[in-house]
Amino acid sequence: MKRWLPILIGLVGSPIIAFANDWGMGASNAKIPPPTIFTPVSTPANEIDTVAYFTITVCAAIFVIVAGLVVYSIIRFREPPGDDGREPAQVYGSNPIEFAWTTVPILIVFVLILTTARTIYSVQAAPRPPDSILVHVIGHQWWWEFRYPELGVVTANELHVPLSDRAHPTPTFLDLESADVAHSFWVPRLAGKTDVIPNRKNTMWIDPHQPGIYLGQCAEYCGTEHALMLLRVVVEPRPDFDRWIAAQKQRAVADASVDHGRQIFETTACVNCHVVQGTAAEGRFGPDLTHLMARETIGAGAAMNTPDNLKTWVHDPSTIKPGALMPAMNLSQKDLDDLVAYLVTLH
Amino acid sequence: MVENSQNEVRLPAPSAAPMLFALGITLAFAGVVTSVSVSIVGIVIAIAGAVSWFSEVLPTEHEEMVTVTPESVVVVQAKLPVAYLEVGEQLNRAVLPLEIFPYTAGIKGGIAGGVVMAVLAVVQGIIFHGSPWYTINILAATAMPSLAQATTATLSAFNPETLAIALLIHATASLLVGLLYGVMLPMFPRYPAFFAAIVAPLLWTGLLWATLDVINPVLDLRIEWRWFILCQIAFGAVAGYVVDRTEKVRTLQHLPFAVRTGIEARYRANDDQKGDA
Amino acid sequence: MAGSIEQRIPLGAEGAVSLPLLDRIHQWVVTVDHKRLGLMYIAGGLVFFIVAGLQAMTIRLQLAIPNAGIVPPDMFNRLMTMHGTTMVFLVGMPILTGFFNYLVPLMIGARDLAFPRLNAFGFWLWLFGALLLYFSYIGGNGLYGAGSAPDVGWFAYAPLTERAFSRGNSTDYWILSIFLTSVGSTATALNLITTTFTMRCEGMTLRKMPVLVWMSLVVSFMILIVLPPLSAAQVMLLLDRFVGAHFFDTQAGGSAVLWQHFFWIFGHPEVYILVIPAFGFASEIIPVFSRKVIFGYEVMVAATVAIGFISMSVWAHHMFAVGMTPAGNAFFATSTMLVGVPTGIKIFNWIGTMWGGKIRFKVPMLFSVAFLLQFLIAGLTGIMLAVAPFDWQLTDTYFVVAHFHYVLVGAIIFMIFAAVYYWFPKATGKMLNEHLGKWHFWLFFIGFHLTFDTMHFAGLHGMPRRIYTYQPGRGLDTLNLIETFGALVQAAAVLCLFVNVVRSLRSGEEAGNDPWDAWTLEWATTSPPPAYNFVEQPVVRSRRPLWDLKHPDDPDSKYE
Amino acid sequence: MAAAPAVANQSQIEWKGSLPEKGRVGILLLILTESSFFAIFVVAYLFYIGKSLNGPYPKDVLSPPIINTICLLSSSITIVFAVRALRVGSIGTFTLWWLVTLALGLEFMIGTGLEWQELIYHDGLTISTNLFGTTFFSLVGLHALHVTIGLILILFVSILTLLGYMDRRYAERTEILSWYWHFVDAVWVVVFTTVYVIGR
Repeated sequence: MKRWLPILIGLVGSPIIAFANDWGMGASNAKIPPPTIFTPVSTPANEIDTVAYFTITVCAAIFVIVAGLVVYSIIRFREPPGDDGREPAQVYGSNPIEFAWTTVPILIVFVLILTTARTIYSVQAAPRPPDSILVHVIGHQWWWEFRYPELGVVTANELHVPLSDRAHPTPTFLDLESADVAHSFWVPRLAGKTDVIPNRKNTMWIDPHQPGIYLGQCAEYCGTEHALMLLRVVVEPRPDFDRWIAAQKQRAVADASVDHGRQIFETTACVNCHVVQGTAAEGRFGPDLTHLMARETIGAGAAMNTPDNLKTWVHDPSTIKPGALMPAMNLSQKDLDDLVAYLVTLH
Repeated sequence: MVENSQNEVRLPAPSAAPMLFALGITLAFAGVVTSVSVSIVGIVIAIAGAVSWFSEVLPTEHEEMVTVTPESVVVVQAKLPVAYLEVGEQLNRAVLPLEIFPYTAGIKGGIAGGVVMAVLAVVQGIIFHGSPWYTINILAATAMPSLAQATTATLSAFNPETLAIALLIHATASLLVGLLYGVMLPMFPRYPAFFAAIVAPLLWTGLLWATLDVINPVLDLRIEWRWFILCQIAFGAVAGYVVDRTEKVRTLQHLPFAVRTGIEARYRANDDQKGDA
Repeated sequence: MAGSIEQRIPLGAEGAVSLPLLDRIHQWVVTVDHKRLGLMYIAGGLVFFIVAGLQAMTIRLQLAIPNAGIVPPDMFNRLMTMHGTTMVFLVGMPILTGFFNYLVPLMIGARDLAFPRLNAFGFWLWLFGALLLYFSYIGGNGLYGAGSAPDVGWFAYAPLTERAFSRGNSTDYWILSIFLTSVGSTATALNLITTTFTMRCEGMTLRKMPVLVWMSLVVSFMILIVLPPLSAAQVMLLLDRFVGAHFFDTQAGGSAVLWQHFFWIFGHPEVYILVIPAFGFASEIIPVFSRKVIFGYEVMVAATVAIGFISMSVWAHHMFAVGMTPAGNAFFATSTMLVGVPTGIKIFNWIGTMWGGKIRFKVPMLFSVAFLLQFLIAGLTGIMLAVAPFDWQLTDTYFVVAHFHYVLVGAIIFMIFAAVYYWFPKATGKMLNEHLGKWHFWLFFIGFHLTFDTMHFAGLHGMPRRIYTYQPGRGLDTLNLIETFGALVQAAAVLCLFVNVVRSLRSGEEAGNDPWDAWTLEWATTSPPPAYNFVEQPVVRSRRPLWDLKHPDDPDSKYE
Repeated sequence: MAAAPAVANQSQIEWKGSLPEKGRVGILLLILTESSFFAIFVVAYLFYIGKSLNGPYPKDVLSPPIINTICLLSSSITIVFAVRALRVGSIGTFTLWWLVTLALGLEFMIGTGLEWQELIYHDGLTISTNLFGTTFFSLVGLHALHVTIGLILILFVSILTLLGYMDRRYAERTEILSWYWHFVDAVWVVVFTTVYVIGR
C-alpha cells in the first residue's frame, strides 16, 4: 500500500493542477447531445449505423459461442486435486472439425463482405443531385474554413447546412482540401470521417433530417493543437438557413463608435491573416472575421465567443490554446479594450 | 561443428568487432543531425570494426574450445501409462473421427443442391413475375446498392452484371454449405436426413429472417417466405442425399501425414530400420 | 510432478567462477552467444517497457479529467509519439527477437545461430539506435532552443514530417534511429531463417519442428519483406528533409497518401510480426499445461503461413478514410476479413488442445487463457474495423486505440509475461514465485480490462485518438477516469513482476532442468544451459522428443 | 540427449549433408530483403511519372545508357567464368575473368558519373528540381550505391588474389559474392526498364 501512496496523491492532485478554465465550453456542450455514432440523423451515418449493428450482432454471437467453449473447457478439464498424474489421451486433431471451423467463418465473412460492399457503394458512389448545397471545407492547422462557392459565403469552424427533408432531399456535399497537413473531417452523428489531405480533393456528403447543433472535430493527428480543432454543424430549416446566408453576405457594419478599435485592427498585424469584408483586412491565413459574432465559439471551439474570452484570446491566444499559430498581440489595455469593442460589432 | 574430443566443444570466439561496427555506423548516422566530426569518428570506428570482423572470419572462422562439464541430464520416465480414448478400438493417439466422407462428396452435394435450388428459384420467378431473371436480380441486390430503388420491371429484365454477381453469390454459398454438409453429417449419425433436410435449412432460414433487412433489403421487401423455405429444404435434401450416398473412408490413423503425402519416406525408412527405440 | 529431472548439475565455467564486475561486463559486451544476446534483448526491452509504461502513465493522468494541465500539448504529443515508437520498436521487437534468439537454437538442437557475429551486430545496432532515439530529448533542439523528442506520431504522416511543419531535428532522430533498429531486426531475421534451414539436429524435419520455430520462420520472412518498405520510406523522408527532394512534399506535387501506403505496407504486417511470436508462445505453453499434444499441428502451421501472406495485402484498411475508390475499399475490407479465418482456426485449435486435457493453472497458463479470451475480442473488434463503412466512424478514435491495445497488450504483452514465467526457470535456474505471479496476473488482468474495455465506449462516443485533452460535457469524463485508474492498477501489477524477478534471482527456488514436465528440446539440457547447449547433438524422431523419452512404451514417433 | 551416440555417426553426416549451405541461404535472404527495398523506390518512381510540376522532363534530358548496360550485364557472365575457373582450381583464369568483371563494373560507374554530370551541370536537373529529379537520382543512386558496394568487395577479392591468397577453398564464398553481383545486375534491368523505357 505504501508504494501506492505517491500515485494516489498524484491522482487526487491532478484535478487541482487541472482546475483550468474551460472557457464556457463545458456548459455549452452539455446542452448538445453527445456525438455518439449510434444516434445518427443523416443518411450516411444511418447506413453505417445499420451495418454496424449487424456486424456487432454477428461478432457478439461468435464471442458468446467461442468464449463459452473456452470457459467450459477451463472448468470442465482442469486437473482435479489429487489427480494420479496420468497423461490424458493425446488427440492429434480432427480434419473434419478443422474443415468445419474453416468453412463456417468463410460463410460468415462472405455475408459480411457482400453487405459491406453494398454499403460502401451506396455511401461513396451517391450522385450529387442538382439542388444540393456545395461547401469547400479547407483544413488549416487547427481550424476549419468553410466556403460556399455557389452562395458566396465564407465562414469558419461552424458549418451551417439546411435541413434535408426525406421527401425532397437537399443534401450538402463537402469538397475537402487542406492548406497544410492532413486533417480529417468528422461529425459522428452525420457521417463517417473523411480525411482532408493536401494536394488531394476528397468529397463526402450529409443530409441531416433533424435540426440542431452537432459536435465534431478533426480526427487525424495534425500537430500541437490537434485536440482543439473542433467544429460544429448547425442544421436549420431552409428558411433559417437562407436568412443566415443572406446575413453572411452582408459586408461588415461600420460603427463609428468603435473607430479607434477598427484603426488598431487595420494598422496592426491582424490584417495579414484575417479578412473583414469592406476593410483593408484581406489576409488568408486565419479565419474570416467579417461576421465573427455570428459564431458561438472562437479558437475552433476552444472557447465561447464572449467579449471577455475574446480579450484573453487577442491578448495571448496561447492562454486558451497553447501552440495556436496566432501570435500574442501585446496591446496596451486600452487598445485591447477598443479592439475587442470593435470586434464585437462584427455581427 | 564436430568435436575433436569428447571433452571439448568448438564455439565461435567472443568478439568486440560487431559491437564496434554497430557503434561506428550509429555515430556516422548521428553525425547527420549533430556534427560532421561525429560522423567522421563513426566512420573510423566502423572501418576498424569491419576490418577486425573480416580478420576473424577470413580465412577461417575464429573459434574457441569450451570444456564440457560432464553432466547427466536424465529424463525420468512417467510412472503411469497414458490414458486411452474410448472409441471402438483401443486408441490413445487419434485423428478424429475414424471415418469420414471424402471432401468431394461435399462438393458434389453442394453442386447438386445448388442446381436444384436455382431451378426452383427461377421457376418461382417465372410463375409469379413472368421472368426468370427476377429472383436472380433480387439475389444480386445483396451486393448492389443501385437495385435498392429498382422497380419490378427493372428487376424482371436481363442484366449481365447482376447475373454474374448472383451466380457468384449462389455458387460460393452452395459450395461452402455443401462442404459443411460433407463434414458435419457424420456428426449426426442417427437422423442424417432429418438434419440435412429439415433442421439445417430451417436454422439457416431463421438466421436469414433475422438479418435479411441488413444483408439484402431488396429481398427482404419482396421475399416470399414459403417458396424460400421450400428452396432451402430442396437444397438440404438433395445435398444431404448426395453426401450420404457416398461411401465413407477410414482416416489413416497410423501413418504420419508426411508419409501419406510421400514427402518424408526416406527418414521414415531410416527410423524403421533402427526400430522405434 | 511425475517425470521430472533427477538432479541438477552446477554449471562449469560461467556459474561457478566469480569474476570481477568489469570482466563480467566485458564478457557480455563481446559475447556472440545466442543465449546471452537473447537475454540482453529481453532485458533491454523490459527497460524500455518501463520507460514507455511511465510515458503511458503520464498520458493517462493527463487524460483522467477534461482540460487537465499536467503536461502541455507539445509535450503530450512527444509522449504519445515516443510511447508508440518505443513500444513497437524498442519493446515488442527486441523482446520477441530475444525470445527467438534464446529459444530457436535450443529447440532445434543447435549450438548457436548460423551467423553469431551478425547476431551480436544486430543487437548492438538495435541498442545504439534506441539510445539515439532517446538522445533526441537532449539533442533534438531545433529553432526553439529547447531539446525535444519527435512529436509527429509513430506513424509520422506526411507532410507533418516535412521541414515546413517539423522544424529542428527531432523528426530526423526518429528517422535515423528507426532505420538503424530496422536494419538490426532485418539482420536477426535473416540469421534466424538461415539457422532454422541449415542447423536443425538430426531427424528434425521441417514437419517435426516445434510450432514456435515455425512461427519464428514466418515472422522472420515477414520482417525481411515488410521492414524494407519502412526503411525505404525513411530514406525518402530523409532525402526530403536534408537535400530538398520532394517525395512527400505536397507543395511540389508530392503525395501525402503515398507515405501512408508505404508506412502501412510495413505497419500492418508489423502487428502480425509482433503477434505471431505470441501465438508461438501460446502453442508451446497451452499444450504443456493441458498435458496434451497441440491439436492440429499441420493446420496450425498452415494457418500461420496464411496469416503471413494475407497480412501483406491488407495494409490499406488503415486508410479507409483517405478517400480510396469504392472498389479499393471493398478489396481491402475483404482481405482484412479473410485474415480472420486463419486467426479463428488458431483459436479453435488452442481450445481443441485444452479440450479433454488436464489443465494445470500455473501462472503461464493463466496468462495464456486470458490471452485466448482477449485475443478473441481483439479479433472480433478487428472484424468490425474491417467493415469499411463502420471504420469510417471508428478509425482514429479510441475504439481503435482499444482494439490495438487488446492485440498489443491483451495478446502480446500477456503472452510475453506468460513466456517470462515459463522460460525464466530455464534461463536462470530459478523459479519465479507462484504466489506473487498470481498477484501479478490478477492485478494486470483487472487493470487491463478497466482501461481498455472502457476505451471502446469512449471511441463510440466520438473521442478521437491523439488528443491531449477533451472538453467536459461530451460524455467522456467518467470513462476516462476509469481508464486512468485501470492504468494505475496495471502499473502495480508490473511492479509485482519486477519484485518477483529480483527476489527469484536472489533467493528463488531451484528450478531443475524440466520444472514443467515439458516436451521440447530446451528442457533436455541444464538450467541455465551451458554455452554449448547440448553436449552431444540430439537426435529426434518426433515433435516431442522428451515425450518419447518419458513414455518409451508409447512414443509419439510411433504415430507421427 | 542421453540416448544419442557420442561420436558423429554415418546417419548424422548424412543428415547434415541434406541441409542447405548457410552462406547460400543467407545471401538469398539478403537478396529477398533488398528486392523489397528496391521495389518501394521503383513504385515511387512509377507513381510520380508525369507528375512533375516543372521541367526538365525525362524525355528532354534522358537517353538510354546502352554501353553502360551492356558492360554491366556482361560482367555477370564474366564473373560466372571466374567462379568456374576457381572451382577447378585454375587461379590464372580466375584472376583474368575477375579483373575483367572489375573493369566492366568500373566502366558502369564512370558512365553513370558522366551521365549525372551532364544532367546536373548541363540540364540543371538535381534531386530538388522536381519530382522527376527526386525519383531519378534516388532510384539510380540507390542502384549505383549497390554497384559500389559490389565493386569494393570485388576489389577486395582482387587484391587478395593478386597477393596470392586465393585458392579453390574459397570458391564457395566467391560464388556467394557472385550471386550478389547477379542481383545487382538484375536490379539494373528493372531500373533501366522503369527509368529509360516506361518513364520516358
